[in-house]
Parts: sequence; C-alpha cells; structure tokens
Amino acid sequence: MKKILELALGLITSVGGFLEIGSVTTAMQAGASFGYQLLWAILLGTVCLVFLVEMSGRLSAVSKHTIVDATRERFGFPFFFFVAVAMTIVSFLVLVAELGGIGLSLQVLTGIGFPWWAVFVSVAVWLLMWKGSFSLIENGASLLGLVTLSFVVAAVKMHPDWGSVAHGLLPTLASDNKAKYGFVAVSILGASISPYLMYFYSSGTIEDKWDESYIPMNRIIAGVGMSFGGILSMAVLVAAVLALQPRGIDVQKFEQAALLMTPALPKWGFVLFAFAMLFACLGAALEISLSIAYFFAQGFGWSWSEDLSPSKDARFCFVYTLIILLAAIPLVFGVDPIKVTTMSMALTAATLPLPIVPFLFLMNDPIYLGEHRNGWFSNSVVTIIILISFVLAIISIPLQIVGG
Amino acid sequence: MMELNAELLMGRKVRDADGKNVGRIEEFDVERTDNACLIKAYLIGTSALVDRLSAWSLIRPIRRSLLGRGMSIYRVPWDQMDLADPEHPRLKIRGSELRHAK
Amino acid sequence: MKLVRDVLDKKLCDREGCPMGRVSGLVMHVGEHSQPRVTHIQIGGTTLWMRIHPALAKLADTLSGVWGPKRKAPIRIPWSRVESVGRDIKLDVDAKETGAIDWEVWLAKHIIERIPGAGSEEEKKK
Amino acid sequence: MQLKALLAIPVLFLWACKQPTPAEQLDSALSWLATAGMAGDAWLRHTTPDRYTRETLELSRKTLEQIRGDLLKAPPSKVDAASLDGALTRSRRRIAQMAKLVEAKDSPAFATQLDSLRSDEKIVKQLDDSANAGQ
Repeated sequence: MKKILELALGLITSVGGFLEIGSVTTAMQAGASFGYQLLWAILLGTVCLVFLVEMSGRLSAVSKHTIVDATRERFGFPFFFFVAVAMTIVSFLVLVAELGGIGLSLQVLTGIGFPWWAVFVSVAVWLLMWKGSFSLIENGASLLGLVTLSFVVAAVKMHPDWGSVAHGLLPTLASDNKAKYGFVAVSILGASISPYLMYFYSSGTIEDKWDESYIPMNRIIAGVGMSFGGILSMAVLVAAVLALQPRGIDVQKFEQAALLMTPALPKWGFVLFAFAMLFACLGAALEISLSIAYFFAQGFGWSWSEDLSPSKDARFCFVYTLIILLAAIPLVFGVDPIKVTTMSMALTAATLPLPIVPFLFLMNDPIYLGEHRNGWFSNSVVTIIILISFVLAIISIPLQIVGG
Repeated sequence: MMELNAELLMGRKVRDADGKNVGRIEEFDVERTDNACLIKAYLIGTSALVDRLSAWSLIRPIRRSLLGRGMSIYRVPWDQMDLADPEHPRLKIRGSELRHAK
Repeated sequence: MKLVRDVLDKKLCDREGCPMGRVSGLVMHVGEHSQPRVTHIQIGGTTLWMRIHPALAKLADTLSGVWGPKRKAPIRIPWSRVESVGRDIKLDVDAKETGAIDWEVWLAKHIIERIPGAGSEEEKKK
Repeated sequence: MQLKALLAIPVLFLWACKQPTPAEQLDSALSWLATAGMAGDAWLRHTTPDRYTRETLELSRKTLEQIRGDLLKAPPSKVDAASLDGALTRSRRRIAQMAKLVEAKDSPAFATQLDSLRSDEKIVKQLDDSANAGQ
C-alpha cells in the first residue's frame, strides 16, 4: 500500500516536474517555425531520458552511491573536476534561465518588469530550500507543476491534424532553413536530456532511502512518468503549431509565448500559461540549485541532505545559497532569460558526453551493481545515446553560430 | 626511507632495465595486515586501467570480438621496481622477463 | 585489494559515521630493501589540486591563507586508524579532531548559523 | 586539449551574435506585427490584463521601429523599399495608438485600429512574398 502511494507520488513528480523554460521555449520555437516536423526530436530526447533516468535510479538504489559519488570514485579527481567545472557553468546558466522564467511569468501577470522580481524570486527559491524538506521540494513543486497539463488541454482543443502529428514523430530533414532547423533540433535534445535531472533523481533515490526492492517502481516512474512528461512537451509544440505558426509569430520574447493558449482557452489561457510557467520554472530552479549543491557535496565527500538543518551540512547549504544569489545578478541587469535559455540549451548539448560517457562504465560495474548490471540491450541503448551526445557536442556550437 | 604519494605515481611511465618503455603504472596490488597496508605489486598497462575502472564486464566482450587477443597487463612485484627517482620509475629487470598478470 | 580502485577517492567516515571528505592522496614509504607500504591517508586541499597541476596546488595554498580556517600542513590519518574498507572507508578517529571538517565548521560558524533558521546548536539546547 | 576547447566556447558565442540578414529582418517584422495583432485580439476578448497588453504593444512598436531603421540602411533586394517603409511606419503609429486606447479602455476604437493594422500586415506580407518569389 505504501509503495503504491509512493509510486503515484513518483509519477506525479516526474510529470509535474518535467517542463521547464528550456523545454517550453524550444518546443514553441520548433512548432512556430517548422510545424509538426520536429516532434521526433522531443520523442528521441524523451526516450533517451527515460533510459538514463532509469539507470540513475537503479545505480543509486542498488549501490547506495549517487552518480557523482561513483564518477569520482571510479574516474578519479581530475576527471571529476573537469566534469564539475563544465556542469557548474551549464547548470548556472540554466538556473539563471529558470529564475528568469519565474520573473517573466510574474511580469506578464503583474506588469512589473522581471528585473524587479529577480531578487525577490531568488530569495523565495532560497528560502524554500533553506526551510523546506526534500519531499516538500520534490512533491510540492511538482504538484503545482501539474498546471502544465493545461498545455495538453489546449493542444487537444485546437483539433490538431493527428496524421501530421504522427508523421512528425518520424525524423525528416528540413526543406529550407536547414541551419535553424538543426539548431532547434539540437536545443530540443539539449533541453530534454538534462544532466541535472539525472543528478537530482539519483540523489533523490538516496534521500528517499530506496533499495533494491524499488527497482520495479523505479522502472515504472522513469518509463511512464518521463513519457508523460514528454507528451507535455509535445503538447506545447502542437499548440504552437496551431496558435502561432499560421500567424507567422516566431517566439523571440516571452511576451509572444504568453499568447500561446489564448486562442484555445479564451478565458483562462493567458493566466494558465503564466502559472504553468511560474510553477514549472520554480520546480526546475529548485531542482537545479539542489543538483549543483549535491554535485559538490557528493564529489568532495561532504555531508549533504536537504532534510538536515543547514547547520548540519553547512558547505552543502553554502553552495546553493551562493549559486542562487549569483544567479539573480544577470537578471537584475535585465539580461533576457529567453536568450540565456537558448544559449544554455546549446551548451548543455555541447557538454553532453561528459555526464553520459561515465554511465556506460558505471552501469556495468559489478562492484556497484552486482546482478543488476546493464544487459546487452541497455548497453546498446547507452552506446547509442553516447553516439548521439557526441554528434550533438560537435554540431551544437557551429549550429548556434549559423542558425541561432 | 622515502616518502611518495601513490596517487601521483599513478599514470607515470615505466622503463625497463634497458630503458625501454613498458607502460604506465595504473594500479597497486595491496595487502591489508593488522595495522599496515603493504604493496605487493605494481600493475602496469592498459588492462590495469580497465581493472582500475572495474570495467571488465564491459570491455571483455568488446575485446574478444575486436582484438581477439589480450591487452598488456604486467604485474611487477615490489622488489623488482626501482622508485629511487619517482619521476622516472624503472624496472630492475628486462621487459622480456615481465610476467603477464592475466 | 586494489589501492586505486578500492581506496583512492572513497568517502571517509569517522567513528560516529560523520562524513569527512574523500581520500585525496595516499602516502607510501618506499625503502631500498623493505616492502613498500601505505602509511597515511591524506585529505583535501593541496593534495587534491596537486593531482591536476602543481600550480593549482600552489594557488589553493595561497588562497587558503587569505580566507577560511587557517591550516598549513595537509591532513594525514595514519593507516592504522582504518577500520574497514567497504562501500565507504571507516576510520577510528573523531572528524573534528583531525581537522578534516574545518571548513564545514568554519562556514557553519561564520556564515550559515548567522542566517536565521539554520538550526544551530544553541537553538537545539533550548 | 579539452580545456582549450572549453575556453573557445565563450569566444564562439560572442561571434554568434551576428547581424541578421534583411530577409530575416522582414520575417521578424511580420512576426512582431502578428504579435501585436494577437495581443490585440486577446485584449478585445478580455482575456489579458491591460498592463501586459500595453507592454507587449510597446515592445512590438519598439522592435518594429528598430527593424525599420535596419531595413532602411540595408533594404532587402527586390522589395519596394518605399512602400515597405510606409507600411512599417503606419503600423508602428497604429500600435502606439492602440496602446493608448488600452489605457482609455476604448474597445471600439481599438478594434478599428486593429483592423487597419491587419491590412498593413497584409501589405508587408505581400512584399515579403514577392521578395521570396523573386529569389
């Protein structure tokens, strides 16, 4: 009975916590510029994420080590440090984007510009982490995040052409504007396969004290939960195809994005969009700041847990306090969060091999996983994901220059 | 008596008595006694690295299908290694006298 | 047992189970004719940066003199204090006395506990 | 090696902030005209707050102004620069007018302006189409 409840909660968490500013803006840009054509990128990204998340959970449940613990132990300090530098830069940019997303949502709701909100937002996020417990952050934020389900309602209400939707799930090449098409595809993959999510999930497995008996549950949460999350992303894309593409609107600013649901849900569309973005970005901001703190604490062997009082894990709390305050600075100066998002998605894609390659080794380690090691199928999948990540890493920066 | 840092020794190139390159030190085979940790042997070569990463179950099938032969792994007992110059570890024996560990 | 795979970079816990960093370095004694042995575990700071580049170690050394708890020599724990080598390495020491959690204590005292709601020791006593 | 590659990233990003081509500018102008139209529609249906509508119209106006300036300096080939400039100037004024009408909560007048904005948008669209057809 307890497990069923945990399962339900886990599913809600992965659905409610799936969308963030990166996945929403990239999906909207894709829909507004290329119709249903780029649905396959979301599908591919989601499938990769499902496997990676399942493995993160399995590794931690069986070995009681998080990915970061295991990476440091197996690959040594120099490699860990290199990954840490890259992940910190990327995660910091994503955090700026998410805090900015909260600010922008408040801006369209109240009319007060997001730079004015920046300090308030970052203090509020910090306060939630300072006082809140892990389950409050994980479940509370995701429950609110369920507002994002309204994207599905909006998409369905506009009666998409299901044939074209199905056709879009198959990869095709763009007929014109190839550079931009490629860039948006890479950004979508960068937004879907987010390393911070794997670090967060793996740490959550330890925070929630999972063991081997949770392996089936982990599989369902990763598989079903993340798939539903992917459907949310697809719904955003579909809604953008129907609401923005015919009008010729290309999403460059949040003000344009805010109109997404007004044709489908005349009465509530605008407010729902603002709240959906507010909660989605809030959840993501919490997860990212925690992930960065987890990353350092685990990598250097400090004590860490969101459930401890701050004086018991001072270094852990210091890391997230510092990073949240720093992230507010560019926003106060009015740096456009949408631009930061686009840049951070490309950077995520460019650094993707760093967090993913160690996976192949860790998931085959008999000392950590014993009989729960990857089989040939999972190994083939990881190998394919690694290949994809290298392709993304190589093409993302040139594409940013040509098509971004 | 000389004090060394094992983690810095790791990855150093080793030459044999004739000055020929044998590979890098990747791992240390140790034995725990009651209150000491004795180094039995130095493991040298690519396979030692695989050993260190605990990646045999991943690498073995690939190696079998691609290479069809073993990669070098040398096990140098402690008394055959000369660490007088830690920057340039040397074997006291010839490369041809080395024993493969696996 | 393998030194790099099973010991280096493993998490260290004191006798109360308090995390005290990871194994940053391993000091070994090499004699002309005696069997070499690992004598100490080193923790943190300079030892760690040394593994990437000596210049970084020097930089870390300089910086630590400017800010934070002052400490000169790297922390060394004799191997005889190693209780067990498993998932983590358990040591028969008190984390606070070794100096391994100096930074933790320093940050808690100077920054974290000055922020309201940190749940400091004094609050607990009340 | 990898470290150098990492250092190259910020440099590349700076390089990435390149100037858009005139054709892209024209697309962008259309996108912002449509944004103003869509925001106007939503406001007429009482679904968006006044402040947001005003800010969005203002943002559209500013962006269009900037695009118009850029297009004057480097007009897209095979486009009647005079009529493009005319349409952009007119719509920019209309959007400014609309923002004022939001403040006055004058829906009927707003609707008239919105209709005229739509016809200006059509002109720009036709110019864009003819430019694309000519290529």
